[in-house]
Amino acid sequence: MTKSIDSTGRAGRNFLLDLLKQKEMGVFLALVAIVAFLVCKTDSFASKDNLFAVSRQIAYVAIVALGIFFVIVTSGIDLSVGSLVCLSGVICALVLQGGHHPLLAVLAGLLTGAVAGAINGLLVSYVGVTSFIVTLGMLSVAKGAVLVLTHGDSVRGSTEQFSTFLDFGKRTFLDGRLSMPVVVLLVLAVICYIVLRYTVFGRRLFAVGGNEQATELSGINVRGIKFFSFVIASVASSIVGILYIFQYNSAQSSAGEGMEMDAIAAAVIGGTSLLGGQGSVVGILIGAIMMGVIRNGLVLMKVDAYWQKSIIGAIIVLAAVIDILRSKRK
Amino acid sequence: MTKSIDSTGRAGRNFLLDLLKQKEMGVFLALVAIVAFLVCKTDSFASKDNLFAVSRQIAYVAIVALGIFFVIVTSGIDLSVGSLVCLSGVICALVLQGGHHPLLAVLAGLLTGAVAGAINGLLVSYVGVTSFIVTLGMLSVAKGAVLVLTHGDSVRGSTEQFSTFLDFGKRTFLDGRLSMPVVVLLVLAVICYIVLRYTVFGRRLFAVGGNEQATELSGINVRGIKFFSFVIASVASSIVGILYIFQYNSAQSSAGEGMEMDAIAAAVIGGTSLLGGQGSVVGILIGAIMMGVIRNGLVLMKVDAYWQKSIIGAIIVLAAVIDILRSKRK
Amino acid sequence: QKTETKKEGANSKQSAKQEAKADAGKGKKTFVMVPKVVMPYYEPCFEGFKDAAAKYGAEVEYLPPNEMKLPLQVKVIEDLIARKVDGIAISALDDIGLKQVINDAMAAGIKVVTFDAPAPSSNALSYIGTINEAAGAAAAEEMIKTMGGEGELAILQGGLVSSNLNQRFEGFKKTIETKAPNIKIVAREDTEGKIDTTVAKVEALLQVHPNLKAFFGVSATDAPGAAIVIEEQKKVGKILIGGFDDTPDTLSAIRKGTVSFALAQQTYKMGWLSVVKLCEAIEGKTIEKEINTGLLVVTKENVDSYMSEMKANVEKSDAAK
Amino acid sequence: MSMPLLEMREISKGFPGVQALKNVNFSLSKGEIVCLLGENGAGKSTLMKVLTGVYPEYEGTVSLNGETIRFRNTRDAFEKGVSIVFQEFNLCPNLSAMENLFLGNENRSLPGFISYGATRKKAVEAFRKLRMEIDPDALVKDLGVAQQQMIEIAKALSHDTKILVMDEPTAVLTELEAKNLFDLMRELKAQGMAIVFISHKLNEVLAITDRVVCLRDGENSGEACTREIGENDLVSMMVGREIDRFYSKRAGQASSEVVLDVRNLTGRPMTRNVSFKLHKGEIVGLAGLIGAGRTELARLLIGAEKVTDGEIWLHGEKVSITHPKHAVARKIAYVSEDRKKYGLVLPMTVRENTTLAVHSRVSNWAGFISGSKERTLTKDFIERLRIKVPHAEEVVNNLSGGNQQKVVLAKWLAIAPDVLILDEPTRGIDVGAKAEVHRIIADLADSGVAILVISSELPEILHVSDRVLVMHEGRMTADIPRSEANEETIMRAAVA
Ligand SMILES: Nc1ncnc2c1ncn2[C@@H]1O[C@H](COP(=O)(O)OP(=O)(O)OP(=O)(O)O)[C@@H](O)[C@H]1O
Ligand SMILES: Nc1ncnc2c1ncn2[C@@H]1O[C@H](COP(=O)(O)OP(=O)(O)OP(=O)(O)O)[C@@H](O)[C@H]1O
Ligand SMILES: [Mg+2]
Ligand SMILES: [Mg+2]
Repeated sequence: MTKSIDSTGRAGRNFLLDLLKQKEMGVFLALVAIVAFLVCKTDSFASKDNLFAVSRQIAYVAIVALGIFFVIVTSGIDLSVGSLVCLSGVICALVLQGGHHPLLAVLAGLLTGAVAGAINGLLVSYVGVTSFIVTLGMLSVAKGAVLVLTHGDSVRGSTEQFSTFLDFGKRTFLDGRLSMPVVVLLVLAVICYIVLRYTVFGRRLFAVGGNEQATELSGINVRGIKFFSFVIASVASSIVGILYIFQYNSAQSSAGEGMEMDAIAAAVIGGTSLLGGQGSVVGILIGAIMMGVIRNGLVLMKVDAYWQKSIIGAIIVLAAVIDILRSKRK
Repeated sequence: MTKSIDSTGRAGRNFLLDLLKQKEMGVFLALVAIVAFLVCKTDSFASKDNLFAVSRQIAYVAIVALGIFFVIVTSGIDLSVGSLVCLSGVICALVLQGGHHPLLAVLAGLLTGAVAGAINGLLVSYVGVTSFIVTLGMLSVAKGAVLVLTHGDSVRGSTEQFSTFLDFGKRTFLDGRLSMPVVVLLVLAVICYIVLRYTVFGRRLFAVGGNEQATELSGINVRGIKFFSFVIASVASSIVGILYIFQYNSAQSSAGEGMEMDAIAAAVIGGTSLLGGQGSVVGILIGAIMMGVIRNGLVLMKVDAYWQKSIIGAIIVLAAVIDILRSKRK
Repeated sequence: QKTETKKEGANSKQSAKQEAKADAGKGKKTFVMVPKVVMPYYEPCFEGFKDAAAKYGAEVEYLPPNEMKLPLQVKVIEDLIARKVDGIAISALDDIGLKQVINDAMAAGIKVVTFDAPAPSSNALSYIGTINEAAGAAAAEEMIKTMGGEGELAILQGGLVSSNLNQRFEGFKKTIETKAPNIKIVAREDTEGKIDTTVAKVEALLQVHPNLKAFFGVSATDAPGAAIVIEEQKKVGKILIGGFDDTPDTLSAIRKGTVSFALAQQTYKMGWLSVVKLCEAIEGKTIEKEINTGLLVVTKENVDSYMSEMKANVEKSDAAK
Repeated sequence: MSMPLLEMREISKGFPGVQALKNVNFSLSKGEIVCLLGENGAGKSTLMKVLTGVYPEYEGTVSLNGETIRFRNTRDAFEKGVSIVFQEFNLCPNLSAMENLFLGNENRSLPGFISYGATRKKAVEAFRKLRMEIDPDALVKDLGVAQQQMIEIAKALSHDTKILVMDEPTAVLTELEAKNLFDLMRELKAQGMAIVFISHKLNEVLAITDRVVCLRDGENSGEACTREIGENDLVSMMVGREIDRFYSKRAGQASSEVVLDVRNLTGRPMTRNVSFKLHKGEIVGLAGLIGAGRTELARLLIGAEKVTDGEIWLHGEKVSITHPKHAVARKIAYVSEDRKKYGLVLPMTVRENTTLAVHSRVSNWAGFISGSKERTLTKDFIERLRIKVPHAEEVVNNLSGGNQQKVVLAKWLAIAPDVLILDEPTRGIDVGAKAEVHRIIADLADSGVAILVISSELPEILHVSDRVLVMHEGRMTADIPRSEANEETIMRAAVA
């Protein structure tokens, strides 16, 4: 029972206790095992540099996953996040290239996401097209827009707006242990955690996912809720799109490709139900970390590249199985 | 009401009337419009050769979509179909290369699918892992297996088993109007139509998708049904994998890449609900044709490569919107 | 002590490469080749890399990202920095995108050269490989010859977002436009580097352009894809195909005569020279920023001999120094 | 009486947090109708789920015809002639009535193929036996609850059944249909079938059953031959204390102030220009046969369905209500007849469900929910409605049917409504709770709330209402003042 209670993000009195009762505990243990293994087997995994790099890689996926979670919890899906990462980045970079103020560029990037998300939301909740189709369409529209804008090149800039922008983004914290994306992730994670657990909006998201009709009859504007969930998902992608620029010094026209799948996978591994109404921020973070660590680990273990794909797949499933068996035993 | 009645594929008394009342009517009209447009605007669309080529491309996606529908209707998802297309093809080709009898090779190919599907099914219905994770894992495992087997090369064969095999597969029908894949599709479509509408298994698939608990309480072996749905989906992919060899004279290690999305999209465009219990063979065919025609049309219309992606996305959404508006008006 | 831990790691793992390494003595340099992704195309590169390493006594590893995605390649480099290897030869997925991480590697005292695909804006010591723009031009020359300087030409490109493909295309287009005004580029399609898409696009193109004379494939998967359709439609000879890279599929198509020519990049040479230059760099020599390995035109004539020739040449020229 | 057909001994069954059954004994003989009685949450459904293999894990023994058995699942039980009609619906909404009827037990022509001819024929046959009009091809999701209930019963009888368990089958039936069902039960009894009948309607219990077995808090709390006892005995068996089931005549009187004024309201599919008034502090009963359109009328009033014509006036001003949120904002509450589908968010906790419609009240300006406010509010209602739950954090999905109904009530009382529309408010809740609900209704009326009670239980209607409206096929056919309201005046209008 506790499972479902916690995974609907109930505000618990004792946070730590809650955490231990989390549905995601099984995956968490699996993760711990993997990490332990890597720390023993490789001399480099725990190194400062590696952790810095891995954490940054994870941050990108995790942020997108946090955003997409708002859609999934209402039992929708958003396939467009990946290409919106790319498009927002490109727009942002173009504005910088145009020699405008970095803040303006960032705004432009975020706005791109907001608008795209609004279109998704509009078509899903007010016109009533299934989210799968709408966002699949948006995926391909956004990808196309990038091609049209960049002709496949990456958008770099020599303007000094660009460099001030980059300097800001390249800042690190805790003497070079935390990168900007990780810091942003942490901030967003806390915000999401609070919103989902302690605000009316968060509560209603879960309600919509749990029983849409009952929620509507309780006088809640279900359409509005769904609409905003899409906007949030897209804006999260925009944030990642902008963060990518910091790392790559340019907007890549292939950035974020296939990220939607990584994000969804991270969420689901972390105990999110694609049928809606289930899942938690903690779970998503665990899921994202899991995937990042596995990818990193395979390289550190010098696994033959031809084998890596298979092994990743196997481990992901294995983690899920462990989780199940555990919760079954209880 | 009629909408949903038909879209659950219930056996109706008057097939044609049924068809006209289909939920998919809207998409069908959209399709007709597109086709009409292409026939007028291009001199080549309606040409025998083009129809031959397009119909074949559509057949591949449609067959996979038919298979995956068995999973989706039980409210599951199968992301592994694409890479199973590839793996089965490779296995089949390797057996041929080994100089064994074509039939043996085909069996090997189908068996590959069956086994992979069985693993999916086992993990989903008997262990209880969500289908998204299981099949995502299988996707990556199968892709990896192909890499390990082929190192990214394609599997060609000079053995005369290979050529007898190819000769058989390259046969065409109605003096060169129908290709082998299309014929196979038609046969499979009819079978699926019958199975889904008139057999106990078919109806139980819909029941599971409609209300799993109720189905279970009716004493139906829900797990078994889900298990088989996965096997069916994978075997369908194997069939496509084998058909591809006929066309490519070899098993290509990039065959079927991303096909899962096309197949799911085709199904959803055709009115299948990802929440299960809804959808029809007719709808899937319409969906697949829609996508194939659009892709082909863009090239025929000489649309700039940079624009094609955006336009595809836009059209897909548009078709969906038309469908909604239509059914709303009623 | 570093090498010890590495040996331990080696014993714990049982892949062929590791075996090869286990009997490698201490103090050996470790060079790592990082291609864009697992592709047959890179195998000769690594062969050259290995052979040269054997000659110069170094350990080698082959670490492709498991998908053709910049973040993954960046990740691989970051991991190598963490492991403090001695040298890296990378086929850069993107210039600007890899700038940072390559510079980090150099800063960490790791020698980095780029092969096959450059990263000019980084501090990488050298680029060893084809100059894509020039390669495009060379390809155009060959294409003009094959087409007899006239006719309709359709271009296939696997993915529009890869910079070196785009450069090839630019070079190709310029040369055609300047040198062969009678060759008309009637279409350029994105084949996404997938066989299914390639075939579908080719089939469609044949419909819209009834008097199309030739296809040119910018990326490795294009020419063989086109070949499949041309053979099936019995248009071999009527419609010519030229393209980049000597994948087995392309070679067999050349033998059949379906594909008229392919420009083989001197992949073996790239790998070989990478090791040579890395060693020189470690010895403190300065090395030239750009080394054009040039191209080999593979046709029906030399299709079976060109590879051995390529290797021979490389060893010869190396011995000469 | 010879060896009993069924013997359940020392049955215990627990769930995380609750011990639902403690050493319960229950027996059943051929051709007898036994009533399983008990308050909400007493353990009736659980006991029957143990019997029919839904919960294969339990302590104690079940023996059929003297041989000890343990059904692994419902199929198992079904094969052995033990079938159950569950309290909550178990149908596939996307399948037709007949497909649901034979689900898991299909009529095959060729092996593996469904013979729709036979299925349709048998279905019509089965429904006729229940004297129920159901189009075998209609999708279940388009049917009213009563029709769904009948399908479930027909399904339970679709095999040669020796023991039939019916968990509150009459909860969603009108008198008329209930009567039909009882006739059927008598026939079956005559054929030697043993029937377990669960109901909270004591008059039915006395009318139809031979023996009463009573549970209280998961333990046996009495057993008796029906003909030897009366309602009060039943009540004391259940509750263990005398309770006054009929609240004393309410203090307040309906004022003449009109709160809700509905004029020529019309909407799809069947409501036709309905007009009526609700006064401050008035309780109006809305009677009608199943499918009369009462639920639809209610859904029109709260903006859940599209009004095609007519006006709604509230407190003397014309209002447009196009979405439930408008209704809630104007303090119009609607307690739906189908709690699972329209009332509750099952995976959420009692607390979360109770406060679902009053987020504005339990949250601050910034939209943060105050846990303490929520808990006090929930606690308040748990006590006021005597909801039987381990704690406010229990997931409503785990509550007994009756307690779920109370949670829905709590949710709507929380908005402190001016107009309260109750659709089958006491469906499936026990006598004690029912009395409470009636008292609550009365108190609310006294405090000035205008109340519309939709009920298929005439006694209830007559019992609570100051005035009775009757609908027939979407039209308002009568407006009867209390003084003239009685069973047959209402019935006449209902079938008119
Ligand atoms: N699946 C479950 N998980 C946890 N607790 C449960 C579950 N099912 C029932 N319970 C608890 O067991 C007790 C008995 O429930 P049961 O449904 O048998 O009551 P009931 O007699 O049928 O009540 P009602 O008349 O309202 O149907 C209740 O306290 C209920 O909360
Ligand atoms: N969800 C629904 N969809 C379609 N038709 C419905 C639905 N619910 C009820 N109906 C039908 O609409 C008509 C009115 O049903 P409604 O439920 O309003 O009647 P009612 O007087 O409330 O009877 P009940 O006792 O079943 O609630 C009936 O014919 C019923 O079968
Ligand atoms: Mg009960
Ligand atoms: Mg009703």
